[in-house]
Amino acid sequence: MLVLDKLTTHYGSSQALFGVDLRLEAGQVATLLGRNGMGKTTTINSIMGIVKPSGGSITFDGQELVGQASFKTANLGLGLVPEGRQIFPNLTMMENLIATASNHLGHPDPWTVEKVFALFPELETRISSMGNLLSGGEQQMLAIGRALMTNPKLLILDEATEGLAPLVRQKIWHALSEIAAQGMSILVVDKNLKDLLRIADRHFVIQRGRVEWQGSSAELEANDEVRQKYLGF
Amino acid sequence: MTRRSWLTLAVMALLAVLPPVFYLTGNPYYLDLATRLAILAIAAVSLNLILGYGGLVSFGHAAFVGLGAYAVGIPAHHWLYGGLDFLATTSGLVQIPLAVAVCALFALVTGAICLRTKGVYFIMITMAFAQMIYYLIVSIEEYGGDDGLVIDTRSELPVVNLDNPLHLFGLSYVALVVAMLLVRMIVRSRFGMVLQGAKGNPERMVTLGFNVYAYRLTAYVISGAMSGFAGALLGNFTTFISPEMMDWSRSGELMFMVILGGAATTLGPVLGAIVFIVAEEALSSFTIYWHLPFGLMLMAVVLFARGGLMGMLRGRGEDRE
Amino acid sequence: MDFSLLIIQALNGVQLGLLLFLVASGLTLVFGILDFVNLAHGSLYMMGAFICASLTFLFGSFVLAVLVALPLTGVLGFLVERFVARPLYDRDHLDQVLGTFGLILVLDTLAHLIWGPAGIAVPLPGWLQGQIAMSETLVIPTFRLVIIGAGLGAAAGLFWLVNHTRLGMLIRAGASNRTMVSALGIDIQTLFALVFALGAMLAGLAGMLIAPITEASIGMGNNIIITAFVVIIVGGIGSMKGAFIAALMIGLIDTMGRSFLDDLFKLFMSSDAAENSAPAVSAMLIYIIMALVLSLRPQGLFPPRTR
Amino acid sequence: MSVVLDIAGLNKSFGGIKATDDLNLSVEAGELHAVIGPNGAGKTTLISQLCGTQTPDSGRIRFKGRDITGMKPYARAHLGITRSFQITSLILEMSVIDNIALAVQARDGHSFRFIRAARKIAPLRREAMALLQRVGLADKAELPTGALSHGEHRHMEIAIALGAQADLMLLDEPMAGLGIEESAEMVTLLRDLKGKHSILLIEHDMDAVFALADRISVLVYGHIIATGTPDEIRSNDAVQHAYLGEE
Amino acid sequence: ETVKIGFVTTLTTGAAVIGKDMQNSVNLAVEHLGGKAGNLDLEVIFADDGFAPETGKQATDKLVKQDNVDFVAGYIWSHVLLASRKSALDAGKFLISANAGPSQIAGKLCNENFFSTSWQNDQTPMAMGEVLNRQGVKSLYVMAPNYAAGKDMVSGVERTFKGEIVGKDLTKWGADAQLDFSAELAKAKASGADGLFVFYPGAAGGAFMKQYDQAGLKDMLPLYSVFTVDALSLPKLQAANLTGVLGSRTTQEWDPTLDNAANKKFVADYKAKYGAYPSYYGAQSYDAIMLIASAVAKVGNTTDKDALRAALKAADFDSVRGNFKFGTNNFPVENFYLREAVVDADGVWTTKVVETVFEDHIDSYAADCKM
Ligand SMILES: Nc1ncnc2c1ncn2[C@@H]1O[C@H](COP(=O)(O)OP(=O)(O)OP(=O)(O)O)[C@@H](O)[C@H]1O
Ligand SMILES: Nc1ncnc2c1ncn2[C@@H]1O[C@H](COP(=O)(O)OP(=O)(O)OP(=O)(O)O)[C@@H](O)[C@H]1O
Ligand SMILES: [Mg+2]
Ligand SMILES: [Mg+2]
Repeated sequence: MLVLDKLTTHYGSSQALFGVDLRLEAGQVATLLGRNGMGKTTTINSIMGIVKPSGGSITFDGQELVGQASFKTANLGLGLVPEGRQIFPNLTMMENLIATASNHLGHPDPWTVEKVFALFPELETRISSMGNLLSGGEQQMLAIGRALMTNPKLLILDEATEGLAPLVRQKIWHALSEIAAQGMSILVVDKNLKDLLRIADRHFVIQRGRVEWQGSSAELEANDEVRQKYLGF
Repeated sequence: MTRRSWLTLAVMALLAVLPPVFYLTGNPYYLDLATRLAILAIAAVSLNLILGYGGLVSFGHAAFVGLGAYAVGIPAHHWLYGGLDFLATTSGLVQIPLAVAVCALFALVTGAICLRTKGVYFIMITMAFAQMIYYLIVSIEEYGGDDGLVIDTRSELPVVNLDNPLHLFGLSYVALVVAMLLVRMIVRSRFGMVLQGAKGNPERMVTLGFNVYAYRLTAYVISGAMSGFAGALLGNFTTFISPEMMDWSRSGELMFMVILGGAATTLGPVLGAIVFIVAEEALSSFTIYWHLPFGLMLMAVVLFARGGLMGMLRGRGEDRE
Repeated sequence: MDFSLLIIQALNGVQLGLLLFLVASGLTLVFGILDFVNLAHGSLYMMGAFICASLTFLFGSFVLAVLVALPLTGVLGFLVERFVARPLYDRDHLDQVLGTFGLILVLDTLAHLIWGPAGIAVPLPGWLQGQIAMSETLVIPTFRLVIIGAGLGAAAGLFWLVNHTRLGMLIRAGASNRTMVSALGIDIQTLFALVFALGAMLAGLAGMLIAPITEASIGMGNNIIITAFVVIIVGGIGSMKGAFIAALMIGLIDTMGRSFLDDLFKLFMSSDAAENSAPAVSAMLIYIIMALVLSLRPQGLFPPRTR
Repeated sequence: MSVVLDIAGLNKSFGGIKATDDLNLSVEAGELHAVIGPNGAGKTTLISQLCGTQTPDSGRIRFKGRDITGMKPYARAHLGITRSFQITSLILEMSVIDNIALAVQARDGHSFRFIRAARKIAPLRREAMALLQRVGLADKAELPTGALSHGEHRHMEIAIALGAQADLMLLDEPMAGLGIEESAEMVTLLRDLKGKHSILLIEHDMDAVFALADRISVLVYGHIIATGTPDEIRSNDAVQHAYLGEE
Repeated sequence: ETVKIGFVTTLTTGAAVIGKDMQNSVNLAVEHLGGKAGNLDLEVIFADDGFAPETGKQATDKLVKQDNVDFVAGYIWSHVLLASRKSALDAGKFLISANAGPSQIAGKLCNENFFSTSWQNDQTPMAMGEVLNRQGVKSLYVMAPNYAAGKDMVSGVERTFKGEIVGKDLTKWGADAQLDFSAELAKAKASGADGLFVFYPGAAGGAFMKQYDQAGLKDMLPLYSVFTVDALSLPKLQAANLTGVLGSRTTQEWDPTLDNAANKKFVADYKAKYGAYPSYYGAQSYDAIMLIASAVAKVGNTTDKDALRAALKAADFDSVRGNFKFGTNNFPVENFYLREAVVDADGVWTTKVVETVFEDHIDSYAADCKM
């Protein structure tokens, strides 16, 4: 479904990605793992067209994404929960949800505000709060809801549960598994490896702008060396 | 030394040598041009302290220049026409400190109010105060209203004779160099670091324990006083002082010099002043429609040269100052 | 003080206020919402006036001219967005100020080259030319009422657009975080271009409406742009409601100041002193208001709920 | 042990929302006191009131015996209170080391010093560099802060908090955004600090909280429902229900 | 050898209409002279003051120091002239104002090398005050921009007008000048005055006239203006068919209908060449060139300053005003006429002389001039 081939990206004159290769099948839940500053966010932003790759290719359902305007990429069915939440501060919580909502691909059972509230009841009482006044955790929930409202085929979450209380975290993992079960693919960055091992099918470990290792949860659990070397425990 | 320091030295050396050479070879007009340029560059350098390094975009800086000029003009006016004997003098040793003091005071009072606001609100409130001063002076008939003040006499100073164009240029040039060094010293000092930090993230600076407001106000007063000094020179240069000197479009021009040359750099404002004035002079002698190419030039610089001319000239790997 | 004069002056103030609103609303859209400082907004106002003036003579009808000139100024706004504004969205305000100042010089000089320095007086059709007598002493030029109507109509439309449509939400969202709006599947570039064109049309409309009263002249935009900035600052940048209320407030205070300040001053100073100081103070009035408002409320009267 | 921070009857509401509701809390000298609670419980709001960027509606805050309730933020910083931000708040245009150096500079009196170049003041630089070394960013010292990744920014936040050498450190989710290894390093670092400084820690990473805290307070809807040792809190039913879930 | 004349006027901004008219007239004068002043070639260098004193002063400096002209002429605006005066006179050049006439230069600051081919600011409104007396106007409403010349105009009319001034508005001027006069016109109407006196030069004049017309005040509040209804505003007003302006009264020292040979030639050739009536700005500029040329022709060179000065003072040239002579302060001693806006035989809107108000009028500051 999503294929990255020798993807390279530069920030000005400094290179951040040195040829990322990655392959994600439909319906899979995959993770990007790696220490701070290794290029996870850069990979994701390159896929979304937020930063412009300097080489390589990205295809989604056979369509080339490199060079594509970011909104066109999104309309092909990619939904993003960005690092740092990026809630629209001057819109109310409700407006944040509906402003960019769409159902381009004609999902038969599209996401609605009600479904999001069922997932995150905490949000419902804050409908008319301005985005920037929400607490950190509330913003994170909203960011996930907002991405779901675009009814994507592939949901990408960067630091999916940063700042969320343990209870909410559990709920999100649960929800993600459920969503995946309904056929949505998911690419997630997070640091709660325990949880990720449980829900993900495939893991990609990024080290200095390259995918150094990939494999299933079972393989990763079994492979102490990789964990030591790239993840640090 | 970096490429940039060499450039600064070269430009300043040219600015010191060329105008007198023009003057002595029978082109006195270009000396005048250079004097005006140096004076405006002082104002631009002082504006750069708060605009470039402090992130405080003052859109009323011409008011300081104008006030400085009136601080020279009003004593001279009374000396010529009588009235207010305690003020009447032609001594530069009174007029120039007066200009600096008046502007510092004006900066202190208006800055105390303006600095409560941020961003574009700050831009506009500084302009509002400048406009108030503008209309105030326009309404004082004693000082010529909008016709302005004609002073037939320049400030009397020891050593230099301002009626001699070479002396006037020399004084302006030296003042410019001093102003540049002063600003450079300030921005590199601990005070300057706080000022620049507050530009990037005032909230963080406050939680670190810096009273951002007080630091900004201090910078604002320093900058205003320096511009007042430039105004005193300008009054002497033109021997004619008009409220038009503090019109908002003049403040705009000072801003443009800073941005054009490159904000938050030592040479930037001077380079901006040079390009601005030389382009104005050169283009306007071709056609009365010179605003068209001039406007296109401004747009081109903005669109294609990030960080102004200094940004364009910045060598690879050389960081900002 | 004469009561009907007071009413006439109030209406004059409202009319000035609404005209200011037309200019300020476009400015606040582009500035408050696209976060782009467009000093050349006033030049679009001027271009609107000149285009409409030329077309009035071409068609022989002011109304027809306005109808054709409106989309033309929209197209002009579109071009300005494409070639000047768009490359500058990511830059800081200062670059935008410098770039659009350059644009002012270009547009003013172009207007000088195309239409000459003289300016054009725009004739009104007979039915707009006259006055309406509301009572014996209350007589108002018809056209001023037309301006009031147009201003109110535009205000209502804008208010609805920005606050009650999804387009409005997107525009506001785009103002705070363009990248994110785009990453969520919205073609923000086209959206911004449309908003910019809308702003240009509003400014152009104001120019068209003022041209029959003053005239189309070079530099007319530079006179109004400062006042329009004062309006949106006093109202709170990006707030349509703020722009509306501040425009009316400034229109009224300015008009009332011009009409009654000298009488007011005569109450407590000599009539000579009053006659001298009243015009000076009334010229300063809008700046005094702005400084006062900002020293009490540093974000204007109606700060947008966040920034 | 002496009480460093003492909060009594603090209230703060936003419109209808009570973000802080009759809150009482004290932090003792050298203690690491963790505050946990669901999202939106009012933890960040509490910190903002402590460092002075928000004013409480009512209540009293004492620091080292002194009432600081109405004091300006910069004055509190001088008394020895520092905070780190939940959403990183750095000076992106400045280099990494300048950011840290400013924190060090803030500590030694006022900065109305115009003559000497700040970058030439060796003690400032040296200390800033040492701090960067401590959080593992020494090799990025001269880069512009904007060019660092999210996690690296979090490290800088900590370095700044350290640089201020405050008596009371208010840390708002310092582990957020850190990688697995980096989180572990942070725990070591904080363990090191505790005892020397009083720390009020807000964190959703329960492994870290339970490993570090001397005492834990649980904040729900602006109100503290329980305070105790880690073990007491872990076994508290109400806390389990409101916050921890089936860990 | 050539005679170099620097001519400073406004060529950009809206006020360039005036500058254009002056430039046209200067070019016509040079053409009429065959490009020669006596044996010497005439060269005119035009410079733009951008409607701003500092720019005007710079332009003057450049003409004097770089182009090394023999005469500096032109100047529409008082403040530009005041700012530039020192630059020209200190360099020993002759300075000839073709329009601006601030009181300082007529009085205390008068100079032997300064000459005016126009008037002192107060004279035209003083003539208007006299007209108002003659027409039996008892109460007057006054409007003018709030700047030095505006105030001069008001005090000028106050000096001679014997009735009562029932209201006065000084409106905002400058970069953001006020052009909408609804409030003031409403007040003027409510004041019940017999007449309305205004001074709105340049673009503001057109704006004012339109609103006066739209407010329907023509019959209620007759208009008496100075420097407002002229050959520059009338064509625009005619294009917009604002008939309210016809019949309004204005005073001036010159009119296209003045009956002398020089004027007939000037007006006819100007109309033929530029397709419109010249304005008094043009007439004064034409005279300025003719004055300079007559002096240079008489002396035969540009180096003998004393001889040139005497020749200038003698003013031996065919002025479009008929007789031309200077007073002690080098301002003209001249007639002032009452003019009315009318439609000419070809249907073009213009002015014609109704009566002579002052004969050989001397301005009130001449006495202050120690020369
Ligand atoms: N805007 C930028 N300009 C220059 N360099 C950048 C920029 N953003 C990131 N980098 C550099 O690129 C590298 C990869 O950054 P990236 O944000 O992709 O890391 P990450 O794996 O997402 O890390 P984290 O877990 O900390 O979020 C880092 O070394 C960072 O310093
Ligand atoms: N300035 C404000 N105006 C209105 N509501 C606010 C404001 N600041 C915070 N709130 C609300 O107050 C509540 C408490 O917010 P706070 O940020 O303190 O939560 P928190 O405990 O830090 O949560 P998290 O763990 O998610 O960061 C939230 O519901 C938030 O929406
Ligand atoms: Mg990242
Ligand atoms: Mg929080």
